[in-house]
Amino acid sequence: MRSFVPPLSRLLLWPSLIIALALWLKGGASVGGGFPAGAFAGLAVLLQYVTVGRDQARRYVAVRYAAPLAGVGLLLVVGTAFMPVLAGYAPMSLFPRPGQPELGAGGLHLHTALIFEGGLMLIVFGLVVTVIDRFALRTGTEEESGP
Amino acid sequence: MILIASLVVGLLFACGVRMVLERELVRVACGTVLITNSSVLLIVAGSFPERGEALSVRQGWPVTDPVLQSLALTAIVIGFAVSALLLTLVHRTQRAHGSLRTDRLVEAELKRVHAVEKEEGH
Amino acid sequence: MPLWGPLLLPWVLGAVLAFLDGRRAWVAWLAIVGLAGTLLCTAWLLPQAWSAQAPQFITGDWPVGVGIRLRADQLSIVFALVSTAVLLGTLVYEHVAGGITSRSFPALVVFLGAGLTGVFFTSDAFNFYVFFELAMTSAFALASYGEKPRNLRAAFTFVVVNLMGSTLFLTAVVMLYLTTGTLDMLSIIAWGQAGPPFALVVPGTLLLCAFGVKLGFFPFHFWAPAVYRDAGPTVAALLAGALANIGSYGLLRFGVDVMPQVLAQARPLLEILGAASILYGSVLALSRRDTREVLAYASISQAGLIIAALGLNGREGLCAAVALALAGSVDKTALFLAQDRGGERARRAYSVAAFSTAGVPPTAGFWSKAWLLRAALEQGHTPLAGLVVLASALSLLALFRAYQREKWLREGAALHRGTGAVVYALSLALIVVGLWPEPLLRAGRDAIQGLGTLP
Amino acid sequence: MPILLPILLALACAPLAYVAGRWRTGAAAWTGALGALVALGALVHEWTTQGPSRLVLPWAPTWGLSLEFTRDGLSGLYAALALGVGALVVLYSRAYMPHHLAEEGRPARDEVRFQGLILAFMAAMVLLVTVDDLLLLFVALDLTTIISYLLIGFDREDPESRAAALLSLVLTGATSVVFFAGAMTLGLQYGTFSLPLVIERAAHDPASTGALVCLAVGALGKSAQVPFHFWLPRAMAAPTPVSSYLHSAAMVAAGVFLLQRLYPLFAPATEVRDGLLAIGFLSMGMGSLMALVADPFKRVLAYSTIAQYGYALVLVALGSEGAPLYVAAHAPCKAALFLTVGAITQVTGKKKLSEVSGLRHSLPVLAGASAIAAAGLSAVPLTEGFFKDEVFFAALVPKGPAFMAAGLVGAGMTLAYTLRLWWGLFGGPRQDVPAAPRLLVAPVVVLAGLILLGGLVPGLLVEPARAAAEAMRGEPSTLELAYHFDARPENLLAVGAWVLGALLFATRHAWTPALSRVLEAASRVGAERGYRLLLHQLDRLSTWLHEKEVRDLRDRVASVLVPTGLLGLAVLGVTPLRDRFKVGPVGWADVTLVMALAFASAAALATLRAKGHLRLVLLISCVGFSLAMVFAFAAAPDVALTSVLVETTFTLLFAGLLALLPEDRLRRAQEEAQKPRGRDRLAAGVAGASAFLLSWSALSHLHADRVGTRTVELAEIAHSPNVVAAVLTDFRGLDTVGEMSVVVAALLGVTSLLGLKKGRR
Repeated sequence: MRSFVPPLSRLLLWPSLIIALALWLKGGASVGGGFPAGAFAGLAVLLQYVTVGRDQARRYVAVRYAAPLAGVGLLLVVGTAFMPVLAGYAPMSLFPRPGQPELGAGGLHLHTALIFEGGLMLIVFGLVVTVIDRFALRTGTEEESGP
Repeated sequence: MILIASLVVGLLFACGVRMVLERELVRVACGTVLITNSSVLLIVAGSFPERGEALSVRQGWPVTDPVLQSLALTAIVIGFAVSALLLTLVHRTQRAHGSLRTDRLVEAELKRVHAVEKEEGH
Repeated sequence: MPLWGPLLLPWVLGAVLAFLDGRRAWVAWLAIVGLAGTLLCTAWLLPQAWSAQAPQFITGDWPVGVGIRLRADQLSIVFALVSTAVLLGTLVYEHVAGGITSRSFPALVVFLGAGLTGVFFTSDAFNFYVFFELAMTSAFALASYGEKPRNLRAAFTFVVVNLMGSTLFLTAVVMLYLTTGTLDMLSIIAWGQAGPPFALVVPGTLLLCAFGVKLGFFPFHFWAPAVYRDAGPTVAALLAGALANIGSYGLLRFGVDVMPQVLAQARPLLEILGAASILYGSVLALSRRDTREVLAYASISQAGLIIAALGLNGREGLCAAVALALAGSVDKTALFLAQDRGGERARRAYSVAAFSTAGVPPTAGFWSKAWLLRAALEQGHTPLAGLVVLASALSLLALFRAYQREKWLREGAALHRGTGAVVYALSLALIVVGLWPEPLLRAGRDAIQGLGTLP
Repeated sequence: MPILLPILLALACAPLAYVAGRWRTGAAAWTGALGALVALGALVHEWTTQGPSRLVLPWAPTWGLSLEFTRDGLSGLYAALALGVGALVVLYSRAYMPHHLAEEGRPARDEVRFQGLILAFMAAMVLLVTVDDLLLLFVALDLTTIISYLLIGFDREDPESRAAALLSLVLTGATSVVFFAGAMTLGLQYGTFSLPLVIERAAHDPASTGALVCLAVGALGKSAQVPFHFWLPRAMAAPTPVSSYLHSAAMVAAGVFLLQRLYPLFAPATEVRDGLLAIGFLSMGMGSLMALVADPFKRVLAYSTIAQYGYALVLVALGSEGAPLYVAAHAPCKAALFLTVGAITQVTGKKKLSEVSGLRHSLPVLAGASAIAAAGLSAVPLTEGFFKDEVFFAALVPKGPAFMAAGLVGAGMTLAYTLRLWWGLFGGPRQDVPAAPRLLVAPVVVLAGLILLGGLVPGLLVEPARAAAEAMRGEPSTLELAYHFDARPENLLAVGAWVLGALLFATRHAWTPALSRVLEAASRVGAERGYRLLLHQLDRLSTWLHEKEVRDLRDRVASVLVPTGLLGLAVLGVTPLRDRFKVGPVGWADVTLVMALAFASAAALATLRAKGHLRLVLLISCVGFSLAMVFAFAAAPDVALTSVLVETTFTLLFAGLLALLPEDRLRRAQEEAQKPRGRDRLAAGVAGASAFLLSWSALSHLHADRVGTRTVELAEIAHSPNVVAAVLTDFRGLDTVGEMSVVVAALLGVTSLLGLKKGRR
């Protein structure tokens, strides 16, 4: 039984991440957004932890540096929110402003909200993965040393 | 509908409170989750009467209040973050005290208080 | 200085600090410098807040109600100043007292600062909740600082009880939105003036209870003694000195500004709760052996004074509430920090702050209590005046009983130069304000001026 | 501006002495004394050249407060006393403290701190007597309280002196807060705190009795009058210079000074003055009787002080113009006697009358000087003390024979206990002791010289006494001080008092044991006993309450939720609102919603019965998923999606936590947790009922036109077809930034709680 679960889960990782990306990019137009995207990506990593264990899961850079990623996300979010003040806009002004022409085509529009949502995604991903990672670490040590 | 929704809010809240009042750390954490759930339900229940399309809105059609939805989302996320913190705290607390029971916490607390009083008494 | 300055600075700083190891000295100094910068930025806003038009902006320049309005009137500014100063002092203390032992301590303190500043600046009920949660969550994470079993115990109690408070607050905000259709405080004020008189009573009650938990007055205070006793001294100072300000500010903002009609109906209740907390806190402080427990009960009695002041008719009582909250914040920080150590310096700082808490001149606390006494007498409310006198006498007794315990004579863990400087600075501030009360009196009077539509 | 000069000089003394003390320990006392004398010189110079004046400086305009100082007879007299005696006491402490500190095992450098405190006290006293504003009076009064606390508790290793300090702090502090309440009432009544204005307005509109009683209580507490007197004997645990300064010329004088300063307010209130009169006589009698039997010297003097300020209180209550003079004449005598007993304690190491005798042989100069001081205290002619009794009798004579008799007995007892003290120290069988250091004796000699000078040239006293009386009563004074050799009632009373005193002294062995027994019995019902009983009961109440107080986490939570619930229910009950509760229609379209809600409720109810932890967690997630379904059916797809994801993550996290927890601990907790208490159920019921009714009420009154509709209109302009996304990222983006910071803060908390470092607990 065990033999095919780990490779399968590894196979599943990338599609899940792509779905997460899609959730992120589509957030402005339909259901989705940064938060579900981050949580989804986090779940995908969680699956790795469950099936292949902590050491294997930590092969991915994004997993090892999940907590700093959350920090980057917060900087992105705060930056998007407050950068416009440098140009004299009110905080939380997103671009293009109302009335300005939109860039992009089809379902995808370029909008600073995307950066904002990206930050959200990173933060949520960071939280989920870090908590899992720490729990997994504890489970490992607990067995060795006991309470 | 109003009655039903508020009944469920009250019920969830009561169950949550009942769990928080258990003397065991895990159940206390579960209770807070239920309580958070009840308040999110209350938020969304505010838009039950006029619920309608949320996406591709057309003017004049019934609309689920988007502000309420965003409030609910924010509340969920905050609740999630705080609960994650609470869970780790449960873990650390039970390790430090060697027990999952809240009365053990109280006992440890009292022991310390008595120690301080004895020390000051001399 | 634009309004977003004092908000942005700690926010960005917190995000940056989250990456860094707070146990390193330079990281701690970075946090300290950042908080000091926040303090300066806030102080820079003073003249604007005192001008005819309080500085404000709406996020994204959206119409009122759609965007979030941030606004800094006098009340916001004075609370932000005092809270940031208290945070700064505590952070410096913890750093120079022997080094920060947790990686995330500076970042969390800075986040707490960002949350508090946001709470004080926002003019949107739900945004208030978000910032409130930011401050609370940072405090939750801070509460276990030290990570001894007793710290963890305190943190657990603190988190669970305050989660209830947060839920109550969230519920109240949502009910406000459902009832008034807006989250913008100024719009709610307008709605309240036109709407039916009892419509906002329910959210008002919930808010009172939610802030009651934060401020810790009877009967919502039962968590406070255990948490203040078992959390680390610095954390206790943060919780009692800075975080409790949310409670008093929230009561002032929502009670006086947003829902004056509800406050008017709640007055008798506030009086009763205030009297009960004053008596309860003062009496229980008497027999406690642990200095921090004494301080915890003393702060319950202080909280009682604040809401008793809110319960008084007329503006003088509200001014007194502001002054009590501001002076009490510095008092408690100084007390919690000073009682941590023994030796001469700690004794001096403690005694100054204790005199201030008991309302003995020349300290800031005296003026705040004097104001309450004045308001009570002006309203012909003699029982409250008697209660204030009684509370002063009892807290004098309790605080100085603690002061005289043997522990203080031990010279071992004396305050050294650095920590001494922090507590000295706090007590010096108390004395300077005591000798020249004009800033406190102005702050108290003007902070109330723009609020609500009271007669 | 020159009015400030003596004050500033007095204020500068303490810092100067401290600086000097840093340089050389011994220099502090000399610098301080010099500073005090210079201040005294400045005061006398200004008084003689310029006469009364006032000074007003801006202070706190918000409250209409200004710093107001006055230079009048009262302030001049009391400031001179404080400065003069202060200078002598500081010098005395130069000789006294090194020995004392060595005995206490403390570093010699602490002497500087002591002298600094004494000088600070002096400055506070000068401030108190010169300010002319009710609030400032209180500020200065409490300054003296604070410094006296530090001074009385100076020997902080000694539990007795700490207890004494606390007692005096609480008693004088509490009474001064009462004084403040009175001052505040007056300030509000007259719309100002400025004393001249208050007095002027009080002439038309007398002050309320309550306010006056409050003011009087503050003064009585300070002056150690019945029933607040008992702090003073206890305060004798302080080093002797403290007693000789605070408890003769400074702190206890402050109370009577206040009454004199505020006399115009009291003048029309005869009931209050009658009460003060009674208290004065009572203190007089009580203090004298106790002084007759007390054994430790300092206690004799302490009781004597209570009695003597009883006289002063009687004089104030009678409105006598001799009141300021009485205090001024008494202070040097009492200070000199205190200094004497301090010197004796230092030389002999003894503290009780029964342990010493016959010291006149070894300490002749001290014996002589203190004899003069004792004579002054007991009003023997040729000392200034004579006049204090003369004005006292003069005030009593018009009131009739009963008052005269009381005065006679009081004065007689004064003589008796003074004789007893002096004779106990210096008379009787010879004891040989080493000579006292000169600096210990010199201040006594100086004071004795002054006492004699006042007695020999009474003209010197007349001017200041008149000026002070004028300032007190607001009318010109006709006070005369001279020796009259005729049979006027004052003289007869004085002679009678001497005879009585001599008789009492001669027969002392006969009545002392009986009197001490009686007094001991009386002390069981006295004020001190009452105070202790009150404190004890308060302590018991406090302990009892603390034992009853909730300490369990459960009760801490319940104590938040139950009052909130009850309050909520009560609010619903009392506020009338039309159509508070609406049931709301349920259509066919709602069936799915209702079903999902029913699922959620069922799962929530089932959690209460769940035994295993895993089952519990699954049920909780069931609740979450059912709610997600509700959100989906309620046309809130974003919320539903997020909710599903959060629930999933959460369930897994919970499962992870359960995996972390030791098996046996979980099982044990599980077995023990299944014993719900009745009140927990009740609490949950109240909270739930309240949550239900409150949400029902809120949901029944939805505002039709919420901001949400505006956002729908604006979403198009905001380039975001998904309105919820627009609200989250754009309109209310700041909320989202805050929310994300919450997440990061929680993350920081998690990382610090579950650090990566191995082996850390």
